[in-house]
Amino acid sequence: MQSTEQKTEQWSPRIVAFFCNWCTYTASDLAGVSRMRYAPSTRVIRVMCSGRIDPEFIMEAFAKGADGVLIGGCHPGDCHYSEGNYKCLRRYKLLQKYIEQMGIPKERMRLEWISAAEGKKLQEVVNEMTETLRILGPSKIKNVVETLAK
Amino acid sequence: MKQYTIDPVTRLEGHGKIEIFCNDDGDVENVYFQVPELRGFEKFVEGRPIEEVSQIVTKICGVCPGCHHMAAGKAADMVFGVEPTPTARMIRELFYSAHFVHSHIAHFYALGAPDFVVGPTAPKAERNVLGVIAKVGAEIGTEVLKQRRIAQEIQALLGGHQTHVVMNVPGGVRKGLTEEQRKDVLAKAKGFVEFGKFSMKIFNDVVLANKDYVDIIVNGPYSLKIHSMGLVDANNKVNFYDGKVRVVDTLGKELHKYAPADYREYIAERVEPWSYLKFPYLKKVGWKGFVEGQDSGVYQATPLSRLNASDGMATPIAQEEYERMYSVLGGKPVHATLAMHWARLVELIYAAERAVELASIPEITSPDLRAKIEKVPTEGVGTVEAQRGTLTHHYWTDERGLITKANLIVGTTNNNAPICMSLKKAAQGLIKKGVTVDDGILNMVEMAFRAYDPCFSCATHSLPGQMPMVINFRDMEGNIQRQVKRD
Amino acid sequence: MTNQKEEIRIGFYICHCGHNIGSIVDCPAVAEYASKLPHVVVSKDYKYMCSDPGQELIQKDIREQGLNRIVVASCSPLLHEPTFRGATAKAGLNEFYFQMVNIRENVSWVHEDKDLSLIKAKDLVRAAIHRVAYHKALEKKKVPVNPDVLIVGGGIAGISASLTMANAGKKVYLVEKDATIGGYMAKFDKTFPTLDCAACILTPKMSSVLKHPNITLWTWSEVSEVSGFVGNYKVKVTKKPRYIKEELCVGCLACVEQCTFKEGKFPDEFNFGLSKRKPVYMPFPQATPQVVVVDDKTCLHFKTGKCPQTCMKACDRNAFDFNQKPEVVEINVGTVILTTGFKPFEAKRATNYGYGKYPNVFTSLEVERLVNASGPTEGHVLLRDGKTHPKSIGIIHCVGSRDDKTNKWCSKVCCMYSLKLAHLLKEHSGAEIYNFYIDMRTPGKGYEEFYDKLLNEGVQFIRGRVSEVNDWATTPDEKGKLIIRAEDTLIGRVRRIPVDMVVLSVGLEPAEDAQDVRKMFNISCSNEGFFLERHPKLAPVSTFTDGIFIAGACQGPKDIPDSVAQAGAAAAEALALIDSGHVELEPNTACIIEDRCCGCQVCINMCPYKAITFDPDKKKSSVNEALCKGCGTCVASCGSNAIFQNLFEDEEIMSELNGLLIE
Amino acid sequence: MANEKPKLKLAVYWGAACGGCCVSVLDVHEKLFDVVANADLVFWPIALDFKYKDVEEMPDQYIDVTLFNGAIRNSENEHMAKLLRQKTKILIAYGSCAHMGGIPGLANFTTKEEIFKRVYEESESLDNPDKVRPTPEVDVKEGHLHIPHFYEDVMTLGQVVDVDYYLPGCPPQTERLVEVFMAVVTGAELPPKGSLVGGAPRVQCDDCKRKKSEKKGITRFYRPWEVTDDGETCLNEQGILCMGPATRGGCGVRCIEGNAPCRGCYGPLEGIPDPGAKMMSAIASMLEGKEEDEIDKAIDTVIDPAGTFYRFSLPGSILRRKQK
Repeated sequence: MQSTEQKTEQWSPRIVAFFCNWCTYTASDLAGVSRMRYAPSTRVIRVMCSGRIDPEFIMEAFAKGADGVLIGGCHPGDCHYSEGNYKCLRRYKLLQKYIEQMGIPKERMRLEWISAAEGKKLQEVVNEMTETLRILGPSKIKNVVETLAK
Repeated sequence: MKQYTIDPVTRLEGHGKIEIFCNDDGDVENVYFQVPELRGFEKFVEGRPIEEVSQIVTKICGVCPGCHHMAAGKAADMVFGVEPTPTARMIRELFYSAHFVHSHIAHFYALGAPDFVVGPTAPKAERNVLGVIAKVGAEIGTEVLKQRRIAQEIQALLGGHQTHVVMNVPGGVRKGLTEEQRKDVLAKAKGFVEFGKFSMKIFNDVVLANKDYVDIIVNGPYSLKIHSMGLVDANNKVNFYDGKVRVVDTLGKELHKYAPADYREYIAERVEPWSYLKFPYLKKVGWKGFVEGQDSGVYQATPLSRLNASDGMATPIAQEEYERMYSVLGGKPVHATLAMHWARLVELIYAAERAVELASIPEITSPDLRAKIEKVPTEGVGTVEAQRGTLTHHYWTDERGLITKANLIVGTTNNNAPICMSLKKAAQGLIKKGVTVDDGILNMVEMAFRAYDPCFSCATHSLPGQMPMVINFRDMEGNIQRQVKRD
Repeated sequence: MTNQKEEIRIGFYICHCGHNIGSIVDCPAVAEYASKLPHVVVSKDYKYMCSDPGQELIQKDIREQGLNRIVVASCSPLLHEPTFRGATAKAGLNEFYFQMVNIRENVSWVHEDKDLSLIKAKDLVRAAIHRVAYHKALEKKKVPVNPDVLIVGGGIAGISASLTMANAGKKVYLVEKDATIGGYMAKFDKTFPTLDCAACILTPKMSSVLKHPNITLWTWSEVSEVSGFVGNYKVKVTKKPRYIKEELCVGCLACVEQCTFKEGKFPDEFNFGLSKRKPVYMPFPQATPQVVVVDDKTCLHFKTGKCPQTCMKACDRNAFDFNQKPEVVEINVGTVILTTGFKPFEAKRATNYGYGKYPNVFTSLEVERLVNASGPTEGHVLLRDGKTHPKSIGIIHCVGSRDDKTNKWCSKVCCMYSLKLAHLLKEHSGAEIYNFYIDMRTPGKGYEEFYDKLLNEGVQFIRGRVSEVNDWATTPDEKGKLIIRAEDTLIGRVRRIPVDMVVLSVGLEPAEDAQDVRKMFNISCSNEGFFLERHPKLAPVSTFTDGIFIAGACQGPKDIPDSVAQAGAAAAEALALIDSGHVELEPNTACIIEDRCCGCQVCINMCPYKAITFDPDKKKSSVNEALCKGCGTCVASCGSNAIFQNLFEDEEIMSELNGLLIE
Repeated sequence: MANEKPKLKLAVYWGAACGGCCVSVLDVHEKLFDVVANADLVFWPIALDFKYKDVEEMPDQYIDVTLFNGAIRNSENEHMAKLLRQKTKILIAYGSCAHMGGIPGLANFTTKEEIFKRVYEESESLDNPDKVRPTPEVDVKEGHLHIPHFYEDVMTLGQVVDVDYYLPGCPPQTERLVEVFMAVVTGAELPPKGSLVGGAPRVQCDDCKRKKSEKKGITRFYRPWEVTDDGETCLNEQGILCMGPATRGGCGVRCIEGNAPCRGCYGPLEGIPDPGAKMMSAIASMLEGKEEDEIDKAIDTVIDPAGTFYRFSLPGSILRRKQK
């Protein structure tokens, strides 16, 4: 099991991760059970289905200081609720366009299909995204938002 | 040196500030009219789809949104190289005529009339629409509001929204007119003509019948010899919706006549560090400073300049009044700033008559509302006459029709320099050694810019109420020494 | 809006889970931190929260400290949420006033850096504490469980499960896609390690399935549609036309004899093509049910329409019906057991072993038939030519297993069945037997002993992966033989072994239709494609879809004893569910606030369960709670915020989010 | 009308606005006299000659109701917002700009520098070789001149002062104003501070007469010239992007009545923190297509999401502005 923990002195981004209960959340449990080490950057919020994820959750996450947002759902065709992940995908695609218009690098928001069995993929995705965010550096969105409101 | 500050300049649409500098003798050294406001539409429409822009720019001015909607709508047509269908064009111009009626009515009664009907130096308490009513009869006030309302209703019917119009799409309009609606509009338009004639009668009886007023108009400190700009049709008659831009010099000679799309060859804008509003001038003449005369680059774009720049009106009654005005004021061109009120009434009648003409055409109810669009969007210029001057919108788009650049020359902007000059002239004429600066004097200063009906005013003047103003007499350090307060 | 009338009193508990959490996350520090968070009245750390004393702790505090919200930071909610909800409820507090924080699977087991782990744990705890304040009291919905059960797949696992359920008095529907039940076991001669005859132990079970009053057996049938939810599944089964009226056929085989084809002409599936059959046939002598089937792909009547139909005439019971069409029957069941089995590795894919290229390369399953007394050769081991007796035979293990090029996993049964075949081949042919193996894996009762037995039977064992099989003779005595090249890792050199016959011990793969079945029953698959159990240790026969259980090789490679054991386990799980009489559904359903609904109907086709309907008179939409499964997709689609989802209301998620991010 | 009561002291002021809100006040038409009968207008620059000085001299809480329209774009806007807050009992954010930032708020897609560069340096009709720019403090030969500071960002009224009520719309539908005005005049019980008044409890679709069905199944959206509106089917169902499903009613579906899609000037319903997010979600929910490229194609036809879903509300949105 390769250890991809980064040392404390290295800045660790904060990724809000919305995981669907049936696939990606289970995958993160599997990663745990299999003791797969990955970067301690994610903060998981469990929803029943990626289709529940409201664009405003993602915006709020950025506004409140998340360096990245990761959405995890079941693979196409595998949704526990048959099609929730497609609905998530459609919203995500539109949101992505909006996010870019708002000058937020699209790398800060990521959607991945991770099945209950793909603990390994979860590990890779988190590490990859953490690296990307580290290159991008801390998000300034929170500061910008705060300067504009009492 | 004393510094008089009028802040904010009131009864104007948007924000304005007048600084009057007097030397120690009390003579006016200079007057600055400052516009402290900027919103940056030219920049933030970038990236917006061209078809949306005509609805975004209405928010440049909620008092003449129709003008911006039309200018942008026409620009959008040109961006696609498409002509609106005949029906669409008629509907647009019908709407636009109503827009003029509503604005000119309000301006004349609420702003113009108080100064004349009641009198420039009359007690301020009476110098408002209520005073006008007292003078000419109670039902008039109600009638004014009623006619304005009817004009608004027609705009709402045709425009889809009584204020921020949504009617235009590239190549046409969104909504047609039913036969019943046409009849209804026609009847209302006829009402406008009557009301226009009636208003002109008031002007004759109250203003022209009064030698002093005529004297103020002709000989007061209110004349400004500058060039005149206006949109004219093929016969050089005044047209609000479409045509060529014509500029005549201070002597009435044609200086330019150009297609609106070529505006950049004829108009240039300069920036002064003390105002957010730019100062357009005639490019070929060049900027000679805030000066009058044949050599000046300054021009005005107002009801008066439109009449000056034209060979007449396209409708019968308006034409009569046009001729009468010039005969009374000694021929074209007229440089008397206050004559703008008169010119405005001539235009009111024209707009009303034009509305009648258009509403009388049965074809206006045809369902043929939109021309087909084939061309790839590129670039377009749209120009109309706003109540307050020639209005130009210019857009560049990418191949998807998303705006990449925008340039706007807004009606009142044309008159930025003239307003400054008129104010200075009025102030110099009125505020002198030995003259106590009282309310009447100051009101007469304000009359100078009020005549322009700077898009700062329009409709909203019809409110009664006190109209005080505070002037600070400051020393060089800017400490207030004395304060004159109208209340 | 949290209910402001009552003061929020939160109890927070963090679990060391022995060293599992405690060794990475500084639990006392987190407890200390949490004690300062808003509304937190009690904050404690404890070695094992899930233990009885741990749960007692919570209940005691609820009673004595008047707690009305509980947060526990420990393992995954998928594991212990029910436990702690239970504890909460025991103390008289609504169980949904509980929120769980996963700091084991999501923190201590996946991170090493203690400082960063502590920060992360605090973030997660803070989020949960913010969230729980907004929790509302909810009631679980109870729905009755239909006692009938559907079992899919008539192999040994399906058969055992069916019998267990049926014997427990439940109505069982057993659906098998082939013409007979029995599965692969029916093809075997003997079974390891006891070497008792497969048929002798299987066929009685097959017939008792057929005879059992509680079992409805549908062979030559497939499940075509599944809807509903735990306790209340609606299933459509499509019975393929076999052109025989089942109830009339007695399996006398007169029709088979009278078929226009005088000889068998088409590869016989049961014997893997080692023999030929006619278009009308009985899969094998003990086929259950004893009903022939007409193969419309090969039958002249269907191909040309010009067939004397002698078969039909031969049938004195008029069992033939060439006009049979697929027939769909709909059944309602409360639970489902999937025993859909596996697919043998396709030997052709291991190209270096020459299967299909050299006739005398066989698969282990072909050999199972060869050595079978009722097989195509009546148990005589012959080469493809059908007459030559092999003098030497090489058995290659791990074909399509433990191999990066094909399948990585160990198929678990190959070592044992290879030993079994080695024994049987030697017994039947007296030939020299070579076993080529990577590792000999013989865990299981009597397995290692069986291996020893073989070692003493003079069977040769060569430890090493075979690189290739070819027929390039380099010496006269290699002529006409198959040469097996392999590294003998025990003596450390490459060897060439010429043999007459090569047996490929093929591994096990997920069944052809595993993905379709998975989708139909809405369960997951592991990476290799076998059905995924809910928990590898604690719920090995359950799936993530309540009421759907799995057993046998569809869950992973398994031998007969394991399959039977799992079948029993699955049956027990199903019985437990049925006998509890009802299931409790999570109350996380969606609800439409009528006053906010504008009737735009965007939400309606968000719902995969048609749970939302529009009332044209009221111009409002509403959710049918019974049909709603709580995905929350409709909630996100509503522009009016007129829909909320219990347990996942906007304010609950938003407060969790804010709690997560505020420092 | 309760004339025995002391007259209400009413003020109307604009920040970065277009005047449309003031016109909407005027659009009470003949009812104007009733309004005047019930209220003294103590400050209204567009109409009356009271100066800032007069406001400064008023005692605190002197004004009963102030209708503040327009966004906060420069130092003068902010100063006056704070001054009027201090002088006013009930401060109402009147109209989309004060409520959510409005059209001027679109400037948050860009920066002060970009705007100045465009307007005073790049503008095609400009003649400004020395790149002169307006500056807050200028000395002219006669003395000193001052204009307000132009801010980097546009803000809503609520982002600079406490707002008692929000009255949405661009401009607010005059009937709504009259309702609220009369409620105040007659001393009716007012909703809790911070609520939105003068809006409908439900979104546009509730008032919209167009036919709606449950099968949206939109494969793409159309530009006006790519489609002919049948005049009776839900615009979105015709692939004409309309903000109705996520926009509060109250305007009388005026734009939709004019066959123009709603652009959301009334903003979202209560409890929705972001005006555009819900619309994005709703719109995406109407799309069909499962293949990623199908979805990409469909999304590609939503050409300006940020500028459309936040047409009137960028400063009031969760993200406030484009990142610099």
